[in-house]
Amino acid sequence: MSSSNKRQSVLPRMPAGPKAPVNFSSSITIADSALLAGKHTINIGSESVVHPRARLDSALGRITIGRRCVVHERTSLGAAPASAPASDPTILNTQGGVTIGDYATLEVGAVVEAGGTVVGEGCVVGIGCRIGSGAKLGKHCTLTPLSEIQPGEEVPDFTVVYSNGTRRLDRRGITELKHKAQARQIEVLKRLIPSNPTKFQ
Amino acid sequence: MSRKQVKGEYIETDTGNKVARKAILIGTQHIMLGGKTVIQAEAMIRGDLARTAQVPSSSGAAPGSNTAVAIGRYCFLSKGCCLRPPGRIYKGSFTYLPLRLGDHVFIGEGTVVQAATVGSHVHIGQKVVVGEFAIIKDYVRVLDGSVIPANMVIPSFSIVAGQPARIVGEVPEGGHEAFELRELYKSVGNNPQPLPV
Amino acid sequence: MASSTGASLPHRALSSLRGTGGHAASQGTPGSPHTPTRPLSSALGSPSSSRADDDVVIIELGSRRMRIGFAGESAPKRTVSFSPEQQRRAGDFRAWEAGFEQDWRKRAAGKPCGADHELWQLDVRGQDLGLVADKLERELRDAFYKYLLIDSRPKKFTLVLPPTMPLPLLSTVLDTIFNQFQAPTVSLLSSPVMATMAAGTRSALIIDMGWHETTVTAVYEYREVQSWRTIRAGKLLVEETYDFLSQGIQGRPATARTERTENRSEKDAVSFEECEEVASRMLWCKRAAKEPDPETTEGLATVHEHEEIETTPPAEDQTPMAIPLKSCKPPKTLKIPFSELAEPCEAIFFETRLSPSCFDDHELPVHLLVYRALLQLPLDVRAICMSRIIFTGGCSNIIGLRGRIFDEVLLLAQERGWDPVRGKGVEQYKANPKLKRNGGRQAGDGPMPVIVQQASDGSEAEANTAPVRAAHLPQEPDLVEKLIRKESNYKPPAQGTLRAIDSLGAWCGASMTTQLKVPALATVDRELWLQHGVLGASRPSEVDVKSAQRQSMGPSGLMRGQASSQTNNWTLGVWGSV
Amino acid sequence: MASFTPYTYIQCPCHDTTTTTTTTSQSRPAEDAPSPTSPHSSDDDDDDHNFDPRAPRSNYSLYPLEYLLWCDVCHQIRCPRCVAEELVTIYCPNCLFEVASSSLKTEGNRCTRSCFQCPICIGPLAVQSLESAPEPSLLSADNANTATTPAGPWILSCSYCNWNSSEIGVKFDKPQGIFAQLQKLRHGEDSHSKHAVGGDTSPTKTDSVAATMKARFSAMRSFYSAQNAIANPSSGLGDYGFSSPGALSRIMSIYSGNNAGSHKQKSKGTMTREADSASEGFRALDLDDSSAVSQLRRDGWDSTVIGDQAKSQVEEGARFAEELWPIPYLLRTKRSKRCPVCRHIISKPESKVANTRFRMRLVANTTIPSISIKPFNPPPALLKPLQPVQYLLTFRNPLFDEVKVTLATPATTPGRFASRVTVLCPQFQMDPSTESGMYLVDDALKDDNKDIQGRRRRGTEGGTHQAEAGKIWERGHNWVTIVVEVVPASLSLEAPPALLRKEGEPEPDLSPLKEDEDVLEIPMFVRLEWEGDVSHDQMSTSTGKEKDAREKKELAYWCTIGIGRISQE
Repeated sequence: MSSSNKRQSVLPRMPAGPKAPVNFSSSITIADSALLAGKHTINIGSESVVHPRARLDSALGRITIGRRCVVHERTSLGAAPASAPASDPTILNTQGGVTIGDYATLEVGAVVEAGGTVVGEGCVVGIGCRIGSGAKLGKHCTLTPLSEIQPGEEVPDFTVVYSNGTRRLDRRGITELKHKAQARQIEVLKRLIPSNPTKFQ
Repeated sequence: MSRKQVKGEYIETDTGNKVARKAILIGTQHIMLGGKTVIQAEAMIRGDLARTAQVPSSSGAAPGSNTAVAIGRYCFLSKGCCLRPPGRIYKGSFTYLPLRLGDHVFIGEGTVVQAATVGSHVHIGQKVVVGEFAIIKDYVRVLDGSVIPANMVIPSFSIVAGQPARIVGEVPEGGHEAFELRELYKSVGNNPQPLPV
Repeated sequence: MASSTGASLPHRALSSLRGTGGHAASQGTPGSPHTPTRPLSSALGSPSSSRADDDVVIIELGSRRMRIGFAGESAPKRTVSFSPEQQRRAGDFRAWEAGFEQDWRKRAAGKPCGADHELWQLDVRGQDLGLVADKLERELRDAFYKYLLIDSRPKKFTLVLPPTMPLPLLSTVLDTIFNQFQAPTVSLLSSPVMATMAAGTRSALIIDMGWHETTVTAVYEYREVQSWRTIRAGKLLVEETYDFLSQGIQGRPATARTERTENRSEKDAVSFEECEEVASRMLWCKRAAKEPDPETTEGLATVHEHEEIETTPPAEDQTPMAIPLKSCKPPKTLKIPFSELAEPCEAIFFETRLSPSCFDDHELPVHLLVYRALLQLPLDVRAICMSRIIFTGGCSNIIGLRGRIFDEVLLLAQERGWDPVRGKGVEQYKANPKLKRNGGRQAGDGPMPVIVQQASDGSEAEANTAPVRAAHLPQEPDLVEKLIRKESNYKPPAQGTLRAIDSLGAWCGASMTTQLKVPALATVDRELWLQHGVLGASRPSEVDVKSAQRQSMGPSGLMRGQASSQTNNWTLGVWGSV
Repeated sequence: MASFTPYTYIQCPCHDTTTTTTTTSQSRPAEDAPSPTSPHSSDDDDDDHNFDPRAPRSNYSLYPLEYLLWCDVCHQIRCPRCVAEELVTIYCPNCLFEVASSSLKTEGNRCTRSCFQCPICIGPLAVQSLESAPEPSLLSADNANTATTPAGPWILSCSYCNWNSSEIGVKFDKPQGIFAQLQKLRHGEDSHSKHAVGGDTSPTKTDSVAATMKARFSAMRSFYSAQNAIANPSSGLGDYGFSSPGALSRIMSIYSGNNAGSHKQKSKGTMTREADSASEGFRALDLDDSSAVSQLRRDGWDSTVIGDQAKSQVEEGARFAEELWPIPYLLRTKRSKRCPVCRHIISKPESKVANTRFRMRLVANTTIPSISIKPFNPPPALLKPLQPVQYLLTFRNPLFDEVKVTLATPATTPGRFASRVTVLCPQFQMDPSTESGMYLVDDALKDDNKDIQGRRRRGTEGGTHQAEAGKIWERGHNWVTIVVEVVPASLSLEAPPALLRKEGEPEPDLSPLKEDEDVLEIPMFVRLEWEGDVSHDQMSTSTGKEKDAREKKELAYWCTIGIGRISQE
């Protein structure tokens, strides 16, 4: 054991400018070190969990997260589209924010670009995935880690994107079970992650 | 954090760990460092995701202590990598289980590790994703950009790559020494030694 | 499910003997109790190396594929398909780097299409045989250590080779096996014969739709009678697919390829790999324009049933099929009407647009080639072969292709009969009322006409033709026939009608043959090869005779010896003729 | 692409004719025996022997240093191609269970427990009950003993691409011994089965060749051997036309009917026939593909099998996705390696699967100096054509003896684009290593200090400190750094300047740039000479038994050094 556990993990620098307007359900769990920014509203539905270092940026439009979603660490919602000029993302014509359906899971380091991007109900966005601006994921899609969805692309329900973009249909038909599992996971996360909604309100 | 800036970017512990000040260790009471381990800036360890359900030690938990992430000696966690314990439904309730790293484990930049165990002398490249409950044995090289699916077992002396990862080669007899990280350990820190030519 | 478990009890018992469950069966081991081959082999095999005998390694060699496995097993353990990635230096894993797929153009640059995917070209001139040897060796090593799990103790080998194998290649292959893998002996078998064997027959017409060539080989009583070739095969098809796709990418409709072939300037619209992928996945083949009347055929009983079910016949189906292409830039998804996906096959294998007269000998459409082959066969050989047509080779897997070829041949047979002479003269001759009876016969029952000039070249088959030619005279009672029919074992051989049969494939044939200790066509001995390898390659007959004699000294050699000496004269005819 | 890491490949002498060694004359591998040439002869043919690393064949003989082994007795490099391998352990890479080599014959080359790969994405498959959620995280890695999960039916499911075996209608009634159950489903009552059974026990399958191949094979095999028995049992397959006495007598019996009666026995014996019923493995080809056609129409591209998927299948012939079966894991082996010449073991791993130690491990990098390449000053991403660049090659001596190194490179690199190469110091001595393989930490530190000084010196004098011909650039306690100057060729596709071209070179082909042709690779002939202990072995001919004798040793080989990419404008 080392001094490393004596020291406290440094808190990330808060983004400059005013706090983003937020609209939290009372039952959410949001880690202290999550990053919220932007001028549009950020809605988070009941019992959803936001891990530390998750970044929600509503600069380009409102961000809506449904019920019982899990947003893992280092995910970035509402990121400026890769195509947009870094200097001033707002001039990008693709206005609009990000909508995350109920029971969706955004794994570590997933990036969902702003611009009316939709992640459907029950989707699992794998580690390090990137969803292009304006893309629309149908219900219960699975993106395996490091997959990419092109901007504006429409992905039908139950699509599995795997092995560098190959696609197939998810024929398991176990959405109910997945929802149960999700709920159980959230119960645990509630206990593990010290939640601090007030900080953002 | 600014106040300590003068003392260099790393904190060097008495057991020889070199932990960057910009490293993000959450739930440090659940993190075990074996010593001589380097944790670079932006590297993240989710110690807070500790086991909640009590699991018989058969599943590899050290009795008593509730360690979430155990790291051996001479490990090297590069910038922006992330270690998090794997979680699953166990006996009807969800729980996280510990993540264990052996000695001389190199983890590349931006890599996310959710394995159950990673053996000794393992090199994991950049932008790799190690799925939940994967088991990586000793002397394994994971090439950049691989995605190791959940529950995959990788035997010793394998070279794996691909999405999903598969075994694409064997570590040759002469390649064992390349896994040693002592030199690399010396090459970082507040007064780094250059790597020998 | 339940039924299978219930029925599987004996199997369980068997597996319980073997510890873990039913692989005994799964790997088709010679040891499975029901086969009488065990005692047989032990009787014939040399007592000392009985296990080594079981471990004969069988290699079926093609220019694109190589099948490797053990004798007596029902399937090869490893099927290699040669690709550029296997030609990298050891420890070069660039194929797994990100973005490797994208820059395929650099890799393809400056090489003929798909050259990296071939082990050899049929044209040996200017080919680096050493490179062939290297490729072969690496693949064999890989297969042995990763798939067959055998170490480098010497093993016997059996090679299954296409009859068109050039001698320099053959010698290269043998050199590699003898030098790199210390094989004591290598037996040679020819793939058509083995395919026949694996169909359960002794004679057949093998239509091998391979990569470089489509070969039609008539096999009679396990020996090649004659072989015909055309270049209309996989390679052409893939190139055609390339044109087809690049058209689609440029948005132009798949026009007649005469115009298309001109603008094949840019070679890198789509990668070879993707062309082949499309060719193997999406291409299909239309039915023959006009259907043959079914009753004259056996194998085709079921041909017509699906017509009613389908709303529109596939040929007219315009519904666009999505084909996602990654290698073209930008990546795009082609929408190609289903019917057009039949075009490449149409163009390559049948070429119905052009009249038969305008083809060169090496580029005959397949159906014409088959018909012509049958036509040139001696009468009785034809009678036997025509009802034992076997399709092999990669291209034969294209949906509908086999049926189409068969139908086309059937059509030809029906409208022309088996009369090599065509044209006005024949018409008038048939029209001539005096010869009505004869003519009617010729036109009518296709299979069994009189063809005097044909019978002359029927070599060993000459003898049998006598009764057949007598077909026109009133039949007189034949003692022998009666006697034969008395045989318990006797079944009248199917002949005279066109019939396609299914073969397990040359590899399985060889696997069976070797396990049953059938003497190979030629058995080359290591020592001899190392002594006069090159000479052997140039004049194989010598080496093989020698090796045969050497063989005959060995255990169970008598049969081998006599057999291979017997077989030499015609066996090596196959490779010698090349 | 822009980032290029320099590399060194060594050509195993088993492929090169200029292998030279003084200890023993039999130091060449068994294959393509090269005539052992004396060092001198090789001396003078160093230069004119041009080895082209770009030649397609070189890819098969070039190895990174760590792939090479070393035979102490023969005193020679051994590459994966020129060693004899022997199986030590066979095990399943997934469940890590050891398999007895004896059972290979009966059980085949794949894991026969419950280890399968996904036919779609070849990820690992896990057994799980259909009732419980096939959530990937539900399963521990060793799925065989998830006894807690509810009872079956059970399926195999892929945690990566979400495929599961119910998609092809395959379910299991118990979670163990999946392999056996699957075999049953697939091949019916395997060897005992008649063709028909094989077909219809796999309900979801069309009666495809793949599904019934095994059954047909065994049926046909038994048919043949039955015919064989009927025919004169003495000669194996005498009547299948191979050995003609059988065939001959058959014909005789046909055309001389009367005495056939007397030869009843004979004729009966020789009367064999062809297979003609399904029970004999015979099958008429069903030429009607219209079902397949309509399926293709209906389901399109996504329903068809990807080439790689088809290749990874155990049996060939799958066309549509639902014809794909789970792939049992290929077994993996631990192998020991022998020198093919002297039969001495040069590498032998511990037999236990879990044990990663080696009983014997003679690797080449304990003898051959490692070469590391650094640019003299931090380089541009790409080398500028026709602009001289200097590189630092550092040789590190792993031996305990002082080693004399002699380098030789062709003046210009072979191939279409000839870059000029100059080794400023082609001959030097390397001090002995204090310890083989890994050297002590403090040693390393000493080195490092040296390095620092070296660098500092270089830093201060900057450009003024010139690399002079014949002078070593830098040396450490067991390493030496020398300078190599290269003038990259221009990659323009018009014929290169005459002076850069060697005589007798054919007219340059102007075909577009091939893969890696823009990489500047230097073929370099390395010869090492040192005084070493007499290799204590019985076979070494000349210097036999007497201990602690020193003998002059020499080793020479070609290697190729990848310096960097040449920019293409």
